[in-house]
Formats: sequence, C-alpha cells, structure tokens
Amino acid sequence: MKYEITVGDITRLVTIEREPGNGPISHRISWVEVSDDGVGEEETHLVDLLRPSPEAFNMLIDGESWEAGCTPLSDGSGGYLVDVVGVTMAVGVVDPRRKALRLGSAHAGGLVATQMPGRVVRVMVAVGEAVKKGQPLIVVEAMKMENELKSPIDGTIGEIYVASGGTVESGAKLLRVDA
Amino acid sequence: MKYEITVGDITRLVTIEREPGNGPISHRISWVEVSDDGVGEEETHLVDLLRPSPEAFNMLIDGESWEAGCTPLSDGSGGYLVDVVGVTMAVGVVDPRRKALRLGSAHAGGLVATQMPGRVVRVMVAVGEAVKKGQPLIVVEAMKMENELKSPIDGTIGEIYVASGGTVESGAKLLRVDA
Amino acid sequence: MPSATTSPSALRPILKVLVANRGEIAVRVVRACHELGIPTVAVYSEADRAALHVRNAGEAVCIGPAPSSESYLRGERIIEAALRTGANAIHPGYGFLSENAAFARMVVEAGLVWVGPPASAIEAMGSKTRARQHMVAAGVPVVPGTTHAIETEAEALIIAREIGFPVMLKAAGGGGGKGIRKVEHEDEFSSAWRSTKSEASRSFKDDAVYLEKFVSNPKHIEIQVLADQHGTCVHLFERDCSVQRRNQKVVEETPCAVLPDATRLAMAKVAVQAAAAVGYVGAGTIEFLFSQASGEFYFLEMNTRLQVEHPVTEMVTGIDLVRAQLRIAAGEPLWFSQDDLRQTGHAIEVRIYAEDPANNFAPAPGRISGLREPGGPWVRVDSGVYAGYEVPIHYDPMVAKLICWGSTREEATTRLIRALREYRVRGIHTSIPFLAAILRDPEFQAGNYSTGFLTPERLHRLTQAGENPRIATIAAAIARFEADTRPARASTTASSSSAWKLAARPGGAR
Amino acid sequence: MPSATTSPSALRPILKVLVANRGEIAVRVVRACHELGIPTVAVYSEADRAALHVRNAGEAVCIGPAPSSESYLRGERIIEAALRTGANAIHPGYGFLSENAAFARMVVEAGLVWVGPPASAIEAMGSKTRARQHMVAAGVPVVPGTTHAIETEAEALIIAREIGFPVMLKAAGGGGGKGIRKVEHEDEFSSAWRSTKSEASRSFKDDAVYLEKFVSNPKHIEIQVLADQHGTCVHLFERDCSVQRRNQKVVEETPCAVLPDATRLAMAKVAVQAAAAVGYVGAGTIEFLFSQASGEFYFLEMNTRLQVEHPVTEMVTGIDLVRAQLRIAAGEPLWFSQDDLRQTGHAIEVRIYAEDPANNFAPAPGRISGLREPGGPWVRVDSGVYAGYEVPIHYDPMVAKLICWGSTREEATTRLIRALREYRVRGIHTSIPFLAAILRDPEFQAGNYSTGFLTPERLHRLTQAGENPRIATIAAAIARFEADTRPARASTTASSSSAWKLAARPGGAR
Repeated sequence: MKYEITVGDITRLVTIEREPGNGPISHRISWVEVSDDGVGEEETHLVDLLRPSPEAFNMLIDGESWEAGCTPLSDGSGGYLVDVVGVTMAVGVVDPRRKALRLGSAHAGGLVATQMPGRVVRVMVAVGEAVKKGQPLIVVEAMKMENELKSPIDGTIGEIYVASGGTVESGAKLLRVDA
Repeated sequence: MKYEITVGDITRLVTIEREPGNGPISHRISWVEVSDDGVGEEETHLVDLLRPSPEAFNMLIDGESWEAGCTPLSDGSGGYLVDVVGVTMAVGVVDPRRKALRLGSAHAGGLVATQMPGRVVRVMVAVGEAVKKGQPLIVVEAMKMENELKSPIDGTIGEIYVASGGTVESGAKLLRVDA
Repeated sequence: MPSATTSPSALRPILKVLVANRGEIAVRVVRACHELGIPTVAVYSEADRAALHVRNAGEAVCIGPAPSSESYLRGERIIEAALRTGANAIHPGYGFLSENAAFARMVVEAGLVWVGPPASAIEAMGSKTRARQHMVAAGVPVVPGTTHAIETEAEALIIAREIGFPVMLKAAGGGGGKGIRKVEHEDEFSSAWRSTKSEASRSFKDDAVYLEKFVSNPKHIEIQVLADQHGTCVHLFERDCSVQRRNQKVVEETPCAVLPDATRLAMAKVAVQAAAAVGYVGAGTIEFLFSQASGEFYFLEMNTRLQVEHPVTEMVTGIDLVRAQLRIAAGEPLWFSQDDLRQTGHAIEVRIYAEDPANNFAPAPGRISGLREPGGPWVRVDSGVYAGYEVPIHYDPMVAKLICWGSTREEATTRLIRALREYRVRGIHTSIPFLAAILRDPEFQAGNYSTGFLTPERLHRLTQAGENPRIATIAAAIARFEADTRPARASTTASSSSAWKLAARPGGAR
Repeated sequence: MPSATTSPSALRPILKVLVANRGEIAVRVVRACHELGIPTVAVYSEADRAALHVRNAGEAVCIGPAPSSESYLRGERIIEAALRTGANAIHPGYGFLSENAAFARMVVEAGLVWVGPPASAIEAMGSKTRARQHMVAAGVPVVPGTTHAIETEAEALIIAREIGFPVMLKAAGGGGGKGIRKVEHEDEFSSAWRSTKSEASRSFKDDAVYLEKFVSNPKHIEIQVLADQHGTCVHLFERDCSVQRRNQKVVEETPCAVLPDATRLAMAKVAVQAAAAVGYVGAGTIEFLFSQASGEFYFLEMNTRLQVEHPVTEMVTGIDLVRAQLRIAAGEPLWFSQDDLRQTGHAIEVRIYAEDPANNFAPAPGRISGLREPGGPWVRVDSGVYAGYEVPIHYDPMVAKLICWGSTREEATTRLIRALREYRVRGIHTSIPFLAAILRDPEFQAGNYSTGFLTPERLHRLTQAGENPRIATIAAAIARFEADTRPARASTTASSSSAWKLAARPGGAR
C-alpha cells in the first residue's frame, strides 16, 4: 500500500508491506520525503510489531524499541493522533487514490470548524452578513477557556450550523463563509 | 431474565431486568437463595451501571459505589471470573433453560481436566490401564510448579487427549477414566 | 454566630467524610480517609458519573447538572447529601467552595465538621486588602502599596507616582492569578485602571482595586503551615512555585534551590505569625514574593485551604497533610513539634493538563484512548483519570499531578524526566512534552529562575520541542495499513507479530 | 584469571546497559539506567516479546526459546547480544545468572562491566558450607552445626545427636528455600537424610549436605550492605522477612518492629565484617536468624545480588540501590558515609503473585483483562505487567511488588491495606486478598511474628477471607444479562447507564 503521510511540515510518500515468512519482522516500510525542492533519498525500516492494546503500537524498529499510540482523528480524514514519548502529534494519512477523488468534490468556501469539543458561547454574526478576514465570528468555550474563531476569508456568512448554548464535538463545522 | 448463580457454596435464583425510564437506575435485580433447607427471603437491589471498560462493572448499588471485574470463564460455561476489592471468585451462571438441555447430554465418566494452562510433563498411565481413585495419572507444570492430577474414580483409562511435552490451555481435558 | 471551632478541647470523631470536590483532589482525600478507616461519600455532577472519584469512594450522590454553578458550587445540596448519607464531616479540597466562608459557616451550623479553617480566618484572608491590613498589624512585611481599596483613578495615579512605576493593580477579591495587571508607564495607567476594575467586577462581583509596587523578577515562595485547634502552629518549610504561565503554577518544588537558610527561617517565622494573627486552624499556605536581588521578601496572600502543590511538602517532610487535616478537624492536638520536622531530599511536582502546548495551550478535552502511568521508586501519581475516561469540557483541564522525590535536586529532576518519558496519555493532547522540556532547560536546572522564567521566547522554544516525525510516520503507516487490510476486531490479548501472521493464514489462528 | 575489579581505582563509564533479566526487576533496572541517562538493551525469550521490560527498554534482542535454560540462562548469547548492541555493562537482576560466578567471569573476560560482586565473592558465598567456613574465620556467629559437607549418614547422625534434635539438613549448594529439611526426631533422620541428598543432587547437581541446629521460632532478619571498589563498605540497616510460606518471603518490612537497637547495630557490624571477609563489591545481603527468646542471632547465608525486597530499604534510607550498583560498577567511590544513613519512617512490601490463595496457591497464569494500579502518596508499584498482558506459564508467578511507606509502622500498614483495596488485577487470580488478610492479622500488626507465623491454621483462615458473594452475584448477573441481550460491540468510551438506555432505544445512539 502507498500513503502520503504528513507530520508538521514534513510530507512523505510511504510504501508499506506485510513481511512474508515466519521471522519476527512483520512490516517493511520505506519512504521518500517530498518538498518543493523535489524528492529526497529513500529510506527503509523493518518493524516487529506488537499491539499490547488496540491503540498501542509497540515496534522494534531495526532493533530499537519504540512505542506509539494511534487514535483515529475525529475529523474522519483517515489520519491519527499519534503520541511518541509523550509528544502528541496530528499525523495526516492520505491514500493517494482517495485524495484524487476528494479533490474533485471539495468545497471551496471558508468553512469554520472547532478543533476541540465545547459549548458555543456566542454567535456574533447572522446568515447573509458581510464579514472581513480575521473578524471574530463565534466563541466556543471548553474547560473554562473561551476561544474566539475568526473568519478565514473576506465574504458573506453562507450558513450557521450551530446555535448559542449548544455543545459541539471536536472537528464539528460551525459556519460557512462564502467568498 | 432468570439465572442460577453460584458463588462458593451459595446458589441464588436471580431475576434481572433493565429498568425503564430516564433515571440513573439501569438494572433491577432480585433473588432468593436456594439450599437443601429450601428457599430464603427475596431481596432486591437497584443498580446504576457504568462500564469504564469492557471488563469493568462500576455499580452504584442502592447508593454504594462498588466495582467488579467480570472476565468470562475459559471453560465456556457462561460463568465469570469476578473480582471484588481484590478477591477473585469463579462465579457460575446458568440459564435454567439451557441447564435442562445440558443435563440430558452430560457425560458420566471421570474426566480429568487442568485448572491452569501449562505443559504436560509426564503421562503416567496408558489407555486400557486399570486405575484406583486417587492414583496419580498425569503431571502438568506451570510457573516452575509441578501439579499431579489424580484419578477421581476407580476405573480404566478410556482415552488420553494430550501427550507428554505438549502445552494445554486452562480447562483442557487431559484424559478420561471410565468406571 | 458559632465559631468553626465550637469546642476546641473536645475530640469529635469523624465517622464518615463527604468530599465536596472532583478530580484528583477528591481521589486524594478519599485515599486519606480510607487509610484512616473512615468511609467516604463522593458527590458528582451529571457530567461526572464516570469520574474516578465516584469509582473510588464508598458511596456517591449526584448533586446536579454539569455546570459547577448548578452542582459543585451548590452548598445546600452538598450539606443535604452529607446529612442524608450520615457523613458527619465535609472536606472541600481546593477550588469550588473551599475558600467560601459562608459555606464553611453553613457546614458548622448544620452540625457537621468542617475540614478547614474557621470561617472568620477565611474571611480575614479572603479580601486581599483586608489581608494586607491584618498582616501589617501583625508585623508581616507586605509589598509596598495601599492596604485599602482606592476610590478614584486620580487618587490611584497619585499613589502610583509616589511608589514609582512599574506598579501592579490588583482586585481585592481576586485570586488564582486573575484580576492582576502590571502597569509599566504612566500613560498606560488609565486604561489598566478601567480594565482591572471591570474584570474585578465581572469575575469577583467586587470592583475594589488596590495598588502594589511591582517587584521585578521575584521568586514565588510559599510556606506551608499546620495549626491545630489548641493553639499550636508549625510550618513545613517552603515551596518554590516560580515557574508560572499566565500567573498559573506549572512546576513546584521544595526546597527552593537558592533560598538562603536565614531567609527560609525568617519567612517561616513570619508565616506562623500570619496564621496566628487570624486564628488559623488546619493546613494553609502563606505566599511570598522573594527578591533575589535584594534578599527581601513580602507577603502576597494566604490560601486558606489545601494547595494543589501540597505533595512536594509531603514528600520531603513525611507528613501526610490530608491525614493531618482530618486529625486536626477531629480535635486532635498536633502529634509532632516544629523540632521534629526536617526537609529530607528534594521533591518536584508537575501539573499535567489536557491541553495542546504546541497550539497555544488550547484546551484538549476528549476520550483518553489509552493510559500508562509511570511507576517505580519515588514516583507518585495523583491522577483523576483512567483509560477510557472522557475528559469533560466543563471543568479545569488538569488531569493528574506527577511528583518525584530524589535524595538531591538533580536526582529528583532526572527521575521526573524519566517518569514523564514513561507516561502515556493517549487520544488527547497533554502538557507532558512541555513539562519535560522545562525540566531539561539549563536555567531551570540552575534553580535561580524567577516568575519571569517563561518568557515568550522560552515558551515558544519549550513548546515546539521533542517531536519524532520518523517514528510517528512509521506508527501512522502501520495503523492505517492494518485498519485498511484487516477485518475489524477487538484485541483480545497482546498480539505479537507472529500471532498476526498466523492469523493472516487460512486456519492459522491458534 | 582477571578479577572482576581489574582496575579498582579507574573510573569506567557505563555507556549502555544490557539487562539480563525479565519481569519487574528488568523494568526496575531499565528505570534506574534511564534516570542516569544510560541507554538500555533488553533481552527476551520468544515467549516474552510482549513483556513490559521489552516495551520499556531502548533496544531489545531475542535470545532464544521460552524455557529459561534456552534463553535467560544462556550466558554466551547474552554476552553476544551486549557486544552486538554496543552495551558495555551487564546488570543481572536477581535469579537467573545473577549468582553464577562463571557467568560473572565470562562477562569480565569479554571486556564488559559486571554490575555485581567479583566472581570470587560469589563463589565464596555460593556454597553454604564454604560460606560458613569463611564466616567462622571472620568471627561471624553461625548456627551451631558443621561447616563441611558430611560424608555418611552414620557420621551425620552422630553429629545430630551431639547438637541435639531438632536439626536442619541443608544442601550445601541450595538456595531460595529449596534443599532444606527439618528433622524433629532421630527416627525420621534416615529418610530425611536420603531425600535431602537426592533433592540436592537433582536440584543443584551437588549432593553435598550439611547439618545445623534448628533455631525455634526465629525471625528472619537480613542486613543490606553496599561496598565500593575502594574498600568502603556501609550497611543500610535491616529487613524483617519473617512472613514466609514454604521458605519463600511473602511480606517484608523495615525497620523490624521488635529488634533491640543494640542487636541491630551488632548485626549490622557483623554484616559489614562478613562482606569485607569475601572482598565484596556492590549491593549484597547478609541473612540472619534472630531468636527473640535468647536475643542471639546467627549468620544464615549471603545473597550476592540485589534482593526482591530491596525497595523497603530504599524507602526508609532514601538511597536508590540500583543507581548505587551502577555507580559502584563504574568505579565511583561511595558518595555518603555510614553516618549519613538514617532509617526514616517505616516501609512494607508485599509480593503479588498470579496464584489462587483459596485453591492451595495454584499458579494462575493467563490474560490480565483489566488492570488498575494504586497511586497517591507513598505508594510504590514495581510491576512487570500491564492491562492485556498474558502472564506466561514459563516463569516465576510474581507479577508485581507493592511497597508503601509511612511515618509510622501503623501508617505504612493502613496505607498498604488501602493500596491493596485499590489494586485491580482482572482475569486471573492473585495473592492480593491473602496479602490484605496478613496485614489485618493482629499478630502481624503486633510485629513480633516469627518465621512460623503462617501456621496451617492461619494460612487456612487468611486464604478464605474477604469474599463478597452478594456483589459478585450482582456483577455476574449484569455481565451475563448484558452479554445475552446486547449486540456484541467494543466499548468506545466509559458508557454510563443513560447512554446504555439511549442505545437501547431505536435510533437513540448519540
């Protein structure tokens, strides 16, 4: 299988296969890094995988013992929230075939979504209202902290999906700004 | 639903129902204790159940907070290995309808089974050999301890299901003594 | 008006304790009670049925909907729950109603034991201006400034000029790092005055504001005290809580690495004086600002309750502060003297929050998909969560505290770094990598850091550290690949790769 | 023949440690290394890919099939793994190869650092008769009896008569409670002689047997020592390990509740003498029998390695014994003196086994379906397992150790009872209820128990305690009912009853 995997600003084109035979190695993984400067050197790793629990990936990678937790991202993108030695990272995983499919039907407007579950404290705009890029639109509260979400573009409020006082899950769409 | 539940030498005929309505109570459980002396008084408990994980049962029972772990017994009998405040007990659970079914087909011979997984160290008898009740038949080792299993009855070895050196799971039949 | 210590000399056995709190501190109090053989009652909001304190307590009573204002802050419901379950004492933990004098009074009037100081002591220390007046009267050094609320902006500006800029504007009713504003120059004064007033009015329902000299680059040092109902008060040395972000403590340690012995003793003496001045009973903390430059220290405020960071004091003194609170509340005289107390070794605490340090510390509630807490020697975990727990959106984002002791500060630090490396909280972001980066910082390790330690530059550096994209790439690739090519199934055992392979072959599953 | 301490004065930095063990002790050693910033290599058998020490170490090497004789006891494979991974030191833990002089020698000859005493010291103490000879020469009191193996039964009987019955027959090469037989009367002597001989020959490949006077109702007291490569040796006080079943320790504590101070000091002095007599280096333990009746004590044997029960000593002295072993092995001189050491407070350890106390302690390997370890103040868990782990059938059934410290013995005891109450090991039987029952036993709480504490009667009583059939009935009924009436599904979050109810309604799942 091939995947495009993104951690921070690094994107890699990854090939992963199950290792045949009876030895301890379970997976063979190789990748090239892709950037604006082109494509980097290929590197390959042999992994002996153990899953002590569904979310835990204990890997002997070329003899080194590493452990990572992988929890599917709540946005349904196929990526994972991955933790390695305490550091948690959102890792994007895209199947290149599906990516091509998705791009064709992607919505061009300015969707505003919440990165955390919480309660909608205030909706400061109405449908049809003209807004500027950076203008505060909506306030979501979680754990006693208020977070103001701003318009990503100049435009008009196309739709509002939530109401003041409602609770929202992580990744939920809040409103749409049309250009 | 009705179940016959046995803990140690106590057997209870239990009726359990899901509690209707939107309140915190999830289950209503009542039972009578049955013994050779007859049937005891009925008692009833209201439970607010939370399952923090599949094997953990956190119960507010009449306002008291109790927690028990329930792991299905490996013998497939429908019972559970239940732990309460550190004490682990094998709890027999029988659906009275199934029990009637089972009794009809039960085998009358002297089956010898192991209560723990381990390795068969020695088989000391052969098929057809006459044995006395209490005679050592087979030795199973687990965790550096050897455990000798003895014949439950006077009889003849009917069948041997395992071989010396083999590993066995908990509850596995080892051999059968025919009366 | 009955005092919280109606009959100071009589023993009043505690038969059952209701813990009026949630999270790790409720779990902490339940543990102390169980060690004393005292049964416990937890209270919980509708959002907290699954909380750890409900699982650990002996009984549990639901006291209302999710918002604290409808549950954990409802004193009358809590007292009703105590009376109904036969609890004869209430432990408030920290936060919520712990420093609410009216609640303390209600508890006592209901005939229950209040595990805390008398309402009068809470009141004396509850207003910052009143506390300053008490302290000045008791001969305790306070930061130069006013001891009364200032009426007008014009008056305030005159005083500010006298003291000299920069100055601090503070809400008299404030606390927890809120309602505080630093004013660098005279031309910022007017807008700072107005915003402090309005925040004070909004947050504390009291717009009284007073003024203090700004002490530059101080350390935040506090002294733990314990006082019984019989007039004995001891101190349990200091805690250095100078690592702060937005006036919130992040790392706490004891002893302070750079406090001269003479200053420690002077500070401790003043703290005992301060407690005595308000008739204090129970566990309390006197906070000071300590100027490394001048060697002087000033009273800041008193916390009339248990502190979040109490464990580090426990680790170096061997005194169980919650057990002590309960015994004191039952009327026992202190069973040790000041001379019996020693600081042995070094202890450091870090607060683990459900937040994303790399994303401006955004709150990160959600389900903890996996959890492995560190263990081994001198590692203490005071946790309020478990694997499978959903961290709710309604409350403080602290999920656990991690405390390590070492025979030296260096040993405690390296042990804490090791324990953080072992700590796995999966499915949500936490402050763990940020905390590990602080502990590795050379200036932290030198020990002479001030409250200005977390500069924007350092904050940026420490929140971006430690990613391992290579391992994350491998793990995510395997996770995706396995999900895409395997039939979904619940894991039933730790499955090794060879078991995986067997499972992949027809009929090969063992 | 090179000595294990070839250049005692030169520092020899430890760059990477291979841990030649498994289970909790391998985890313990890995933790100590990581705190010192030293990378680690785990070794594992084919049955141990999923073991916790493999998860926690930095690297891991498979060294053979499940049976110890083909993996953990294969010295040459372990040394090969160290050389291959660049580890320059080997820590043996306890058990397996830890007291194997030939292995210690092989390690040193391979140019690696052996984290343990010189092979010569292991040999001197490895044979019980040779150890007795060394001790008699060093002026250490030994139990009256022979210091050499006895040739014939007739000769043995003559000596037994001289000493007076009851006597103990002991295999010279024995250890771990094996190869020991008490002979009450002369008429049992012949059969006991023959069975001890044959067990010695079978278990230790050495049929040498010697004879000791039976000390009635003694306490088992041991002294921890630490010696560096520069001739300094200190003791770290005693441990009382008298709670034993089948000569295996079950509960260990320090200080001993009834040891007179003078005896403690005399014992400690003798222990340091004993260690010096064999040129000891590193952490070691001298075991004594202490007769409460006579006040006398006798050398029993020396364990030339870390002990299972080392944590209680760590808790009261503040000395990290594994860290000390590593620093001593690197050539550092001891960084504290005898006068710096104090016993502060009290510590108790219990050993948690996968066994069924109510069923004659039958081993209980299997999958741990759920695990919650206790936490909070002064609770230490040294565990080798995790939730989902399958306890293998091949090795020792100890899954974890639980250690609690308290400022008094009573505080440590009540804390340990609380921690055991919190401890949840699900899916297998464990010794937890038995251990809690011991701690609640009045004779244990009195502290003057002897090695005869666990009489058959008490054992029966303590293994049948604590069942709660009512709660077990309710839980099993709900579990069966839910399984019979719900579609099977993996739990995705802590599901409260109201969520269950919603799920039960058509389209009601949120």
